[in-house]
Amino acid sequence: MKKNLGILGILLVVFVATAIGNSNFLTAYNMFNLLERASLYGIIGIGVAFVIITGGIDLSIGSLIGLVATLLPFLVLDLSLPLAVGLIAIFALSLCVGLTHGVLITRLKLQPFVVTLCGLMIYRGIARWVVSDKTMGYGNEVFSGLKVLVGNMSQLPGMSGVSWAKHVPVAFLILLVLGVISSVFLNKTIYGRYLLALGRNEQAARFSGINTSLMIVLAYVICSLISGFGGLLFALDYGSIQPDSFGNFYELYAIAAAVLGGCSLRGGEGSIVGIILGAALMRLLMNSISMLGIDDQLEPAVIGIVILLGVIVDELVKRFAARRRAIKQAREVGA
Amino acid sequence: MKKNLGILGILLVVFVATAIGNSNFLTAYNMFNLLERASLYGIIGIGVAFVIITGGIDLSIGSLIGLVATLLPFLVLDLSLPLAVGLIAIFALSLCVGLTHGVLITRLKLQPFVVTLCGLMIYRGIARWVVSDKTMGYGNEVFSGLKVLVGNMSQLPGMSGVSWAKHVPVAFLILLVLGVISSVFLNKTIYGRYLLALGRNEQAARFSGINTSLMIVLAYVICSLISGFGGLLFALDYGSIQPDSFGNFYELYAIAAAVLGGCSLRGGEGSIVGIILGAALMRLLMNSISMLGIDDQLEPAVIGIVILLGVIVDELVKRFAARRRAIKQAREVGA
Amino acid sequence: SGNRTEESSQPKVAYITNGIASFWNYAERGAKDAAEEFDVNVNVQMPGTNAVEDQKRMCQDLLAQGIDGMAISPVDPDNQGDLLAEIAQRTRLITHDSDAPESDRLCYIGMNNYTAGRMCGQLVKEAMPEGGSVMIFVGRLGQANSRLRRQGMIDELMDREPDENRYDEPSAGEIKGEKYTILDTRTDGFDFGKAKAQAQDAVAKYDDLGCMVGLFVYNPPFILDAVREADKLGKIKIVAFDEDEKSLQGIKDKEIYGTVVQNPYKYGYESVRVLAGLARGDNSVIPENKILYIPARQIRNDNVDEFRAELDRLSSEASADTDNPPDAKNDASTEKSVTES
Amino acid sequence: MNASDNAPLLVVEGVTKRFPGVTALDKVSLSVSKGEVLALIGENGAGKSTLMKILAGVQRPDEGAIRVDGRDVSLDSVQSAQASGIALIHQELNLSGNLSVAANMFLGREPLRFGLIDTHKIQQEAALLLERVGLDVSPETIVDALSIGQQQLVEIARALSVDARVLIMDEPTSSLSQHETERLMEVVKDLRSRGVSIIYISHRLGEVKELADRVTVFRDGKNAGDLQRDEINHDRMVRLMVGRDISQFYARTPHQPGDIALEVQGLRSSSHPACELNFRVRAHEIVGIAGLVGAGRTELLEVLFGVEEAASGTVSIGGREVALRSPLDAIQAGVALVPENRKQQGIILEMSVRTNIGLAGLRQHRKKAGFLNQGQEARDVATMIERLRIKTPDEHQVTQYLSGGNQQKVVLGKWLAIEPKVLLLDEPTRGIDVGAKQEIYRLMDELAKKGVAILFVSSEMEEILGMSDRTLVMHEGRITGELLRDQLSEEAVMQLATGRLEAVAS
Ligand SMILES: Nc1ncnc2c1ncn2[C@@H]1O[C@H](COP(=O)(O)OP(=O)(O)OP(=O)(O)O)[C@@H](O)[C@H]1O
Ligand SMILES: Nc1ncnc2c1ncn2[C@@H]1O[C@H](COP(=O)(O)OP(=O)(O)OP(=O)(O)O)[C@@H](O)[C@H]1O
Ligand SMILES: [Mg+2]
Ligand SMILES: [Mg+2]
Repeated sequence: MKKNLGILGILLVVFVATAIGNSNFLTAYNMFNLLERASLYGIIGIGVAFVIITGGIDLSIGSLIGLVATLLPFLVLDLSLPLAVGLIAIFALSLCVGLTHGVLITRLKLQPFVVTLCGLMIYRGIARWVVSDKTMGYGNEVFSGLKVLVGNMSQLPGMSGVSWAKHVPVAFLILLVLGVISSVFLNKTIYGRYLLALGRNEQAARFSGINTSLMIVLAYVICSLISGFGGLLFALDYGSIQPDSFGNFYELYAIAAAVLGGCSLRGGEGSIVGIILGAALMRLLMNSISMLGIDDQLEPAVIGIVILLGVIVDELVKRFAARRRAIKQAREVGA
Repeated sequence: MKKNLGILGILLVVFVATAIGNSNFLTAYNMFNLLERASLYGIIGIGVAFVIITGGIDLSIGSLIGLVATLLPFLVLDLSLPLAVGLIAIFALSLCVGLTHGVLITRLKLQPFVVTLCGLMIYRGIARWVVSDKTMGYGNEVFSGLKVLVGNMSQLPGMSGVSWAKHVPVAFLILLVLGVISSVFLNKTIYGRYLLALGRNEQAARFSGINTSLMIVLAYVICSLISGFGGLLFALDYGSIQPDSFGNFYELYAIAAAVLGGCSLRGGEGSIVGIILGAALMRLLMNSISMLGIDDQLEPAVIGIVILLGVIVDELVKRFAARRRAIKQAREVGA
Repeated sequence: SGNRTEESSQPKVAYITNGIASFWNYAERGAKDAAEEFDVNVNVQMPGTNAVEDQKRMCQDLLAQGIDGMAISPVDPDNQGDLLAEIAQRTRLITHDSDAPESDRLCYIGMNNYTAGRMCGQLVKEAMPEGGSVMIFVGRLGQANSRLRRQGMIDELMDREPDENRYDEPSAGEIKGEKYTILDTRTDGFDFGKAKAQAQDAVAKYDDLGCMVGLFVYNPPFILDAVREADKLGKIKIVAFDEDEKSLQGIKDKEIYGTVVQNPYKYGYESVRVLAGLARGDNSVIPENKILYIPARQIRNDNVDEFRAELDRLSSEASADTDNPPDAKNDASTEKSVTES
Repeated sequence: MNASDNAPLLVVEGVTKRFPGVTALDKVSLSVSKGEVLALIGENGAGKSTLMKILAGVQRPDEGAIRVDGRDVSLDSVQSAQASGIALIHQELNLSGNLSVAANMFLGREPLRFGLIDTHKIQQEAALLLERVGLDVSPETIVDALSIGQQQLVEIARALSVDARVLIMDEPTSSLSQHETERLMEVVKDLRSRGVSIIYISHRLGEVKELADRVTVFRDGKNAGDLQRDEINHDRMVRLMVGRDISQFYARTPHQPGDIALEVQGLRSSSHPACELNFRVRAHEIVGIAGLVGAGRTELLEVLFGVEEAASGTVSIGGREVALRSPLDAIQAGVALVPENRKQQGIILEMSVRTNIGLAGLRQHRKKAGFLNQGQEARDVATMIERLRIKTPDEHQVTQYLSGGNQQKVVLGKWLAIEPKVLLLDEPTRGIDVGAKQEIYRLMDELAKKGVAILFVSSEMEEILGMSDRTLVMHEGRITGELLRDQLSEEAVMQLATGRLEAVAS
């Protein structure tokens, strides 16, 4: 909790500064857009958190998103399969991807960085090859039902009359539900405890009777499934998929959100709230850069600097707290 | 050495297969090109190896390459500074970048992945911002002297008469020199020994009186300097720089080459020969894909699969060797 | 730019490209010149690799700030309907460079990439009248403009009827026509190293390669380098696209047969001029057929000097920041519609 | 006072060191003269290692003075400590597993030739030192391939290669058996005779008695008293350390062996595939396994716990043959292992006492859909903290900050919470102070009484003699003999352990 205060602080500062700098920032329209983007990125951030908690990493998320987003219209429009079959196929694919990662990492003891780096290349290649680099679209009628997922909440059954529903993206609801489930899973179930334990010390966890291989595979499967689902949402939202670039770098955004939110890449640590805040901060920054008329080209630099500042402040706060604790105690002892 | 046999094997197989598949593969022209590319990527692979050996990682290489390549023409052409000043500036910049990474990682105990991920964003943003996304070129006269670095060896002083010199890129010579120096540094000097030691067990190295922080900083500085130099070579070779994309993903190529060549991302292991072979294999693969007329779109997938196979074979060979050793030993004991 | 005291009354317009390229730097200059001339504030934004996403975000953020008009080159007009509708609903929308006729855009400025592709095909035919084999190099096929460009060229070489919806998949292998054969299409994803390698590999691979076509601005220089290094100048014909300085020099030196140039400066200039007019309630800036045609041109050895002079004039004027805008309006022919043989 | 003609070489005065949450050292003092062996003893967490780390320049004191040769020195780096002639063998192993034995021994002090490392010289000198400590491996061996005990010998050899005036040994024998320990005693005495001062830390009071010229005792980070050579005896040391007498050290009550709990038949491990192991352990029985370093004892326990797969053979628990492919299989069959390498395999250092103790029981107590049973966990943990007398501020304390003995109790607590039928203990009292040792022995006894079959590996002869109902002795992977209680003697164990005598008994 305390860890998240720092990033919450930065978030608020940027928020207020932007609101002061541009009165249009707080319009319902802008807030809706911001919430939508933060939610989409928050979702994949939660996915990668499961893997990061085990001390692993998943660099293939962006490519998997690209593959899933490319395949669905390919299956449904080009191959004329029913939508349901298409959806089942992409989730099955995501599951297999996670399973493969997990098995390679646990059985063959390959390094997660290497396995998922290869995944990054392989899934991108497959996506491009299957449709010959052709742009895929979600404009077709078939997908209109799914589009509710990236619309506003008033389109949900029974919500049409609710006044605020129009201003809240469905993706935000999805994020909340996913966040709560993940939080409960991590903190209230034995599996979450197992993940946290093995993330710290896999050997000790194995010696305590935890099937660490199975748990690690599970983490990769969860990550890939959430990424696949995230890919679907992104695709529905943007509508147009370029197989060679859709999702590029998303893994870095997801990992950055998780790190900003307090996950340690050494494993064993992670807060879902933090990740959501991390994702929100990054999207807010991009929005603020637009709103405040900062040079577009500087955008990556600004984001990089804020993340860096975030982790530096985090580290300094931790040290300061430790020192204060020591001094306080010294005084108590002395007294 | 044994470790490199596997990748050498794959390299030879691909080489022979391509030579059989297309008779033009072995032309002097194609061999020259291949050697040139393998050399350039080999150079940045060696750079990142220093960092990987310490158990760290550098994700900012590609962006640093982009920044360096963008800045040199900017300084020399747009700001009309002398070439020497421009060169000093970009090397000073590379040095500062490495220093900053190293200091953040050792003093503030930030994670290398995070620091250099931020670097990836920041340097890219700066490169784009400084020249407002304008394409930069190396066509100007000023750079013609430097172009010798990416030409063939007959352009070197005293080499104009040598018959083979025309067919060997200067970059290959640079790679060899750098490779030999790095190999000696790593295996024969105390600093190399220190890097290997701390890569596996930093505390042990520290307790042995090694200034591990200094050594880690040194590794990042070496990596950034070599990357900056590599950036210069790439820029001279390609002649045209797009600040927003030049060097994108090069860090992944470099890391992949290092991993293929037997570096462990857990630190403490690395072979310069292996890295050079790794870089060569990747470039060879790309060339083979072109030469054999394999679908362009499949290229990333092919590379990903080969790297994955490489590490899997490596792992299996290691296990097999261990088992054989055990059996052999058992027989000796039993006898 | 702009007068500070008028800031509040000065219309704000936006100019969105479909990527980052030197091509668009010319357009940006045109947009800024027009902004000065017509006293509007223009915000030029270029999306990065994830162009569809970036376009959506940039447009939404601009809309949130409240603008008086937007010119966009949609990456994928067929599938960006929602975004275009959102823009049209909140401000004045025009398209440039790449049209979206199905949308509620008020006007399209530019030409058709498919047509430009066919013009490029004509150059190939001229360069290699007896026929032969052709390799195509392009950054990405994912975006509409490059796909159309390539298709137009292929259709021209195959002597097919115009059909913008045709797509010859690059993985389908060679495309054989009566005289011309398309051997392969190679993409590089904007990785210059790969672009160069692709060109070199093609030169190495085929003994009888007739012509190499580079469809993105940076491709022809790499092709030229590769052909030169292999000592095959003249043996392998080169046809370019866009106006990279090295390409133009190559045309002058007769190493490159020719290039097709669009007029990005005018895309920018005209877009802002039209948006400025619209923002002030002047609807006469929009031609009847809602298409402001800016033709592409073929540049060969005979007119390359003239064209370079024109470019030089543009850049020197831009850097000298004179009050005289380049002679932009003369070439913008509003009377013709876009049908080209 | 004994007349010591030597002025103290090293003097520590009023040193204080605070960590977040603990004051590890509170104005402690100590001195050692040239050619003197000073033994430093104290309970776990008394601050011994902390002071030694300060002397080695690894940590900095908050207050106090350190004098060498009467001059104040500031030991703010390992180099400055080395310059003052101080060398430390750390309590925990500090080797780079990827490097060779020789490379590790000379790490940071490599001799150079033409600016490059003189590998030849390093190998030669390393070989000599290895022989001196009695480690029979090539200097080129990669350290990862050595067992813990062998690695400890490498550490000792390394310290000998430093030309130190003050050599600090922080529990050098914790993983060594009698044989290697005796060898080390000789080395220490030899050093002393050459005028090297030695600070020797150990929980094995027998060694202290044999070696020490003087004993300094710490308790709770403070000086608790000194003993001169002639005052040194077991009871006095214990009294100073724990502040009370500990009588009846080995709490052993005779047990009536019950049914066969563990039966091993034709078992071959993968690293000693030539040796077949056969033995059984009954309920209520405590069986000790003795042997030299590297005899394969740890490996045997790991096979029994499913960490390593057996090459062949069968294991039966409670009469049922079980396939042990993972620790989970073993746990479900009722086997628990307290591993030798506590920090890597026993506990998760960064997690709380509660999480650690609860970890093994989570599965058993889980609620529907895998939800944690936090109430049960809390009860188990509270019980264990009380029953094992774990010294911790509360259950949320991070285990990293507990003393070694208390960490060991946490590992024990984790297993007691799930009530195993067969308890495997690998060096259960490694690095543990006398008080805690006694409690662990009491616990073993209590468990045996309740019917648990206990198989424990120990390198400490007294422990084997004191605790086991029956002893198996291993040598180079095979069981060379079985000694019943009445056959048990130091002599007999040593003979079997060094392979001098292959027992005829089956
Ligand atoms: N880095 C640290 N951070 C916090 N507390 C520490 C740290 N190092 C040691 N301590 C605490 O300081 C106290 C003294 O520890 P120290 O390791 O010196 O004990 P010791 O006498 O060597 O015990 P043992 O016999 O178990 O080795 C303990 O309470 C320990 O938990
Ligand atoms: N990872 C390993 N690789 C190769 N050999 C090993 C490895 N671990 C242990 N050994 C060898 O196996 C043998 C048995 O080691 P084990 O740790 O079981 O012995 P031990 O009797 O418990 O001794 P110790 O008290 O030193 O732990 C030793 O000779 C050791 O060298
Ligand atoms: Mg200690
Ligand atoms: Mg052992």
